[in-house]
Amino acid sequence: MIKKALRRIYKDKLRLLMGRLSEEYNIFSPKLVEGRIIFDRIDDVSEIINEYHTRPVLPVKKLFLPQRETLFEYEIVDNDVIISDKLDLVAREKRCIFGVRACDIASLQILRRFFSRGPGDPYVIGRLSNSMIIGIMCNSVFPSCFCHFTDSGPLPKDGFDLFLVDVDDYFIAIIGSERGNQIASKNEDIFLDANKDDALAIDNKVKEIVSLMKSPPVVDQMVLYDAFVRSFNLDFWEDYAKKCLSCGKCNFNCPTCYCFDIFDEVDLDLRKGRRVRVWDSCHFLSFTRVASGEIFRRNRSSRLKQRVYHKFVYSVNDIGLISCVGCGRCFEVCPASIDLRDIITKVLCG
Amino acid sequence: MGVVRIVELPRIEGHLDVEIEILGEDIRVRAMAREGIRIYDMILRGREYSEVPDIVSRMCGVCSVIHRVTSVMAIESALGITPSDDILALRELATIGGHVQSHLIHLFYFILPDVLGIDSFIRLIDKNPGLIKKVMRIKGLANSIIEALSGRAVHPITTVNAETSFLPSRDKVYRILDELKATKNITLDISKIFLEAEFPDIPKEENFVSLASRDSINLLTGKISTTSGVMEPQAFLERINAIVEEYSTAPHFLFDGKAYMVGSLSRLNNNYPLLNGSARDLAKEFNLTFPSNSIFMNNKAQALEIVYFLERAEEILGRLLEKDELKLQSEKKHGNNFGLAATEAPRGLLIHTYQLENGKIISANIITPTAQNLKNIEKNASEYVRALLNNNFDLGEIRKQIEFLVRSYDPCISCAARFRKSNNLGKKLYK
Amino acid sequence: MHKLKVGIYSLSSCEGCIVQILNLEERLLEVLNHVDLVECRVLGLKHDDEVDVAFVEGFVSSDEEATKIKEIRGRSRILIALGDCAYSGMRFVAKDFGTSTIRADPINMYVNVDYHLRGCPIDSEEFLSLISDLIHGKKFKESSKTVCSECILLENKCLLDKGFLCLGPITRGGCNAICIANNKGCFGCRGLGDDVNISAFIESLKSKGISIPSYLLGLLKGPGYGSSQNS
Amino acid sequence: MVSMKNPYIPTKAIITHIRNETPDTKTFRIRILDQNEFSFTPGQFIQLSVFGFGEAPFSIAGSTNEKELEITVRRIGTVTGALFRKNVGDIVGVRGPFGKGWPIGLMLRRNILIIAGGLGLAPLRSLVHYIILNREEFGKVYLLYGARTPADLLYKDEFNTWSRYIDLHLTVDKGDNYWKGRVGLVTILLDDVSVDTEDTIALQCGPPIMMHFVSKKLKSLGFPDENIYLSLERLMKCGMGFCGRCTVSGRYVCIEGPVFCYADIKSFIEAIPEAGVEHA
Ligand SMILES: Cc1cc2nc3c(=O)[nH]c(=O)nc-3n(C[C@H](O)[C@H](O)[C@H](O)COP(=O)(O)OP(=O)(O)OC[C@H]3O[C@@H](n4cnc5c(N)ncnc54)[C@H](O)[C@@H]3O)c2cc1C
Ligand code: SF4
Ligand code: SF4
Ligand code: SF4
Repeated sequence: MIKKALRRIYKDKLRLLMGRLSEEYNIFSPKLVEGRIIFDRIDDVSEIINEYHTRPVLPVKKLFLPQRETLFEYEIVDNDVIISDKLDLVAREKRCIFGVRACDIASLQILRRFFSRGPGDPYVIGRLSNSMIIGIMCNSVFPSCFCHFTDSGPLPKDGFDLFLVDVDDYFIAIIGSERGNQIASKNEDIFLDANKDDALAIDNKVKEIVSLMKSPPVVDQMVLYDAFVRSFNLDFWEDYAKKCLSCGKCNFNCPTCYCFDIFDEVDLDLRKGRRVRVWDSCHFLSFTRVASGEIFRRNRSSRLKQRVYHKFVYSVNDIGLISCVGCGRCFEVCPASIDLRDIITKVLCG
Repeated sequence: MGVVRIVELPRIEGHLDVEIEILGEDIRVRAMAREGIRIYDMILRGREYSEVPDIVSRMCGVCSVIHRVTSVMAIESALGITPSDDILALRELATIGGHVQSHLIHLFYFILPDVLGIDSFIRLIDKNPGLIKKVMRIKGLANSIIEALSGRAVHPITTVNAETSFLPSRDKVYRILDELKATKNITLDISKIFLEAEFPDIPKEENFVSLASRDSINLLTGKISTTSGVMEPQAFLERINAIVEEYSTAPHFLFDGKAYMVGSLSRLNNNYPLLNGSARDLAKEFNLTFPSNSIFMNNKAQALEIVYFLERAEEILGRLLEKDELKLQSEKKHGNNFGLAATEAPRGLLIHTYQLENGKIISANIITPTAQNLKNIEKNASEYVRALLNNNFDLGEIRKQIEFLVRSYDPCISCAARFRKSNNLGKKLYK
Repeated sequence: MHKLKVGIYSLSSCEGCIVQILNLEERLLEVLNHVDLVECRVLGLKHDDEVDVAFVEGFVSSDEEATKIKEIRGRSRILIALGDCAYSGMRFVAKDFGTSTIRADPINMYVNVDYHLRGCPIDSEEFLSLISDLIHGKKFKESSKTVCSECILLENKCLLDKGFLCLGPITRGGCNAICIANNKGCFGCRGLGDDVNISAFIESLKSKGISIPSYLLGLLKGPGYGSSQNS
Repeated sequence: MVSMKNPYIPTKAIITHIRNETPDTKTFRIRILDQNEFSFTPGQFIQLSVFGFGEAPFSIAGSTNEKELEITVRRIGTVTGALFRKNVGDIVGVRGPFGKGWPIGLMLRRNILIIAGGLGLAPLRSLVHYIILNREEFGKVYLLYGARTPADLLYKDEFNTWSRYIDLHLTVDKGDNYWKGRVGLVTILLDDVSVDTEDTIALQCGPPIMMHFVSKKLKSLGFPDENIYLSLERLMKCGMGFCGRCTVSGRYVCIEGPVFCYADIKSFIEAIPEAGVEHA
């Protein structure tokens, strides 16, 4: 049963809370834009949608590692270069991300762990530390959900400030951090005391959601790791490679795929320029092309395996966590419907 | 005196050679389309009807909007679909964007150098950057109208129809409206350059063909107005015939056996009473009278149309914005698999016809404005040469004047060219 | 700095790529600050001499045009094929164009082409980045993305999932999935992407119940049908 | 909060000297502004920015005891092309050093067999300089170096000095009228030297195909896996293990490499063709 502190928020008070928060924070939330639900900045709390049943097209990672981002700008004057760092902008912004689901919260933990290595990536880490996360529990599952298998949902373990569980006409708010705690105590009119049954209600809700989910039978993650290591050279990968279109959609849509490209853009005068980073995909041939023309993952199966092995093996070596959060987005968008759960089952069964 | 050949007439759409042959009293001008073969009528055969709009818009990069819209309307007619008024209004808007863009390219990039005696519009970058920027602003506006309605200025992506109900966002519409209002004076300014220009006066045009209009200058629907009366498009089709000249890759058309003219001038000649607003005021201010028999007036007609169309766009947008919801459902009856649409392209009357069978095209016929003008171009150019000779112009000067005259028709050879000289395709297509 | 001498030429085409360039409006003026446009029939510019960069739109449909493209190549340092006509003979737009009695040869059948700008029409942003690379002496690299992946970056809803044909998964990106953003399936005007998997694509269409146009099967036929030429 | 320094931002540096090595290769000497020294381990690399054109990784080819840094660059594309248009006094940007260099600790008091092909000599040149400076710390040292033609040999004017300290052997794929030395791939030079495979550390850097054959040959000569090291080249954008481009088997070449021990490479599940390790 949940150990964290709980409060109750009646649903009609949610907008009031967000309204108050918006005085201090820029609010981001799933929002309806031309028929699609996407994560975006909202100007007015009325844009927060009550519709919790569809999730945004791109995962929340785009708010931390944007599809395209200017790292710095420069100006070339005579024989000198004046660099202006864009990091200040990141550091200054206080953000509150509302409506993040458990899988996306788990993905942020993975990104945090990964981008803190070495010197750290100040853009991603900066945004992570400037952002308050208000999560929300799923009321239903998508056919592709399997966060239970990856142990990342439907209830997140950590990585949030507040997490709301939708129960009838109120939310049970789980306090996940000191910052969350402060919000609750500053807004006592909104955060009411929880009932003693509320912890049980969460438990039941989790059980209900899990029972709806089509996830492979849960195994110990080390077992999974070993199974993957053993399967690297098995033939079935070729079968998947035959189906894969190398379109790269799965990378862009995955909450934990972070690979990127960096290049310079410059105006025609060759005076003002900027260094830009954009998402890249390990499914593209160009991903490993070096100057001599060599391409190290020329076979489609080697590229497909790169993505899958990164999730279940390399990531464990690197940051001690598998980096799949069981959201199922990759196969939801896959034109070839290559179902990761299928691959996992194959790997586990030999 | 001999033969003068203008090879690849500069500053027109597509490749056209003009040959002037002077043998004593006998003067002949030949309009020789040289565009390679791009036989759209042929390649459409066997295609799904849904592929047609994407393919035919590629007939011409300047008037891709109207080709797309016309093909959609012809196919709708084959399928028994009648588009709603709102759909037609949206299509008219896109078409207007296309017309203004095309007229601006014609007037400023093609004709203005003739007026100023320079070789290219871009020489003005240093001399008159202000003018260039004004023209570009209005052209940008025209393009943004097309983009808002159909996604891209060249080879538009969608045509408002029942299947892809695509509506521009309100944001975009307001931005366009604002820009329409903000640029009114600029539009007037740049149009006046042509309205006040002195053009040669050769009253030789006679046969004007365009859509007949009722309350505004029709671009997409209606009967066809000719000097022999107003008639249904089908009846018009029966009275025109295509001639295949061995020197040209485009057919030449005759109506009742005679050359005729389509284009801005025909539209205004046939519908002058409907010209309203600032365009009408301008016509008065510059003492322009329609009908006019001089082809050079086609340039002034286009200048007036730019003003007229942009005001019309503002009016349509305003009207649509007032509605809570647009009606995008079309009426569908049983079609008889034959579809025809007659519209006004920037350069004049455009007719697409399609015969379908099981959803596939079994024959297509696309009659473009320029093809209809070619005989007229030849006829009037010959007479102009004679007049110039009588006034003792030398060949160099004659050549320049003929270029100017041909250009004033705003010919578009990309659309018109259809077959190769050496094979019999032309003969087969136009028996 | 020496300004690049640039010529724009057209063979059999709709001249839409040139219009797309003219449509850059003020940004075109900026480009013209940095290059010398010396030749362009549509703009009334004649040169008949050597140029640094020749942009050629249109395909070859006659011996005359074959001679013309060779003549242009002979006096240009860098030659760029503009649009699907020049790149493939318009095969990616009209699908079976050129395979029947109609001659529609891509220009690289006659001359060496240094770079291609794909699409019908060309994408103006891509044109600008090519120009910028030329001015700065960089090698132009075309997009290695697929249209499908560009589409998801825009967070569009997938048209295949709605049951419409869309060639995004096998088409080379660079257009920012403009068609899908306008609610219409990609029809592949930019040609095939790197290492595309057409047979798998056909299978996936089947499983979605989308009818398979015959030209897709045609795409499976020969090698060299639109594979990357920019390398 | 956000760390103070933004590791994506290069430090400004000035080109102080340019030397032509071969028709398409130059050595640039670079001084980092506002910085008095530059310390690195031989085998490490930097990310060099040419503003307006981008950034690319280059091995450090200069000596560890110098204040300025040297790189040897072949002109091949955007960044290298732009660098070749630069002159002495021009400003560039530097980040680094990055990666792990040659295993100097392990090499002490042992024999060293260095095998370099083409541009692969660059990261080994700084090692050669290091060895010469600390000559008494090492046992026998062989340098086997191959290039396409005599004109492609790098650092020719240093060979005489080097030969006084180490055993230098050269070969070219194709000789010319003046070439009197060996002709053939660099592997043939292995026949010219007799090394004690037990107590020799072999280091190699060169084109993938060269390393592939050299590894095979070293194995057949009886070199234990632990004594073979090679430097891998992968596409890398950030140099700090974030962009994900350079990974092999999930290992980041930019932080764990570029120098890897053959024994390690053998345990990777992904194939490393240039090391002659091809699974499956
Ligand atoms: C650790 C390390 C150390 C290195 N040390 C050195 C060194 O000491 N000296 C040295 O000279 N080099 C070194 N390199 C290689 C060097 O980094 C590359 O030569 C450099 O990145 C090339 O950059 P560029 O911008 O000039 O070339 P790019 O413009 O990136 O292109 C180079 C070539 O790659 C191919 N290419 C790239 N992208 C594409 C595409 N999309 N489509 C088709 N082809 C493409 C092309 O053939 C092109 O000619 C090192 C690399 C690494 C990883
Ligand atoms: S690999 Fe697939 S299921 Fe796992 S986190 Fe990424 S998108 Fe979700
Ligand atoms: S989305 Fe599917 S088809 Fe596309 S690259 Fe990923 S696995 Fe392959
Ligand atoms: S989406 Fe497809 S058809 Fe549309 S422009 Fe891009 S490549 Fe061409």
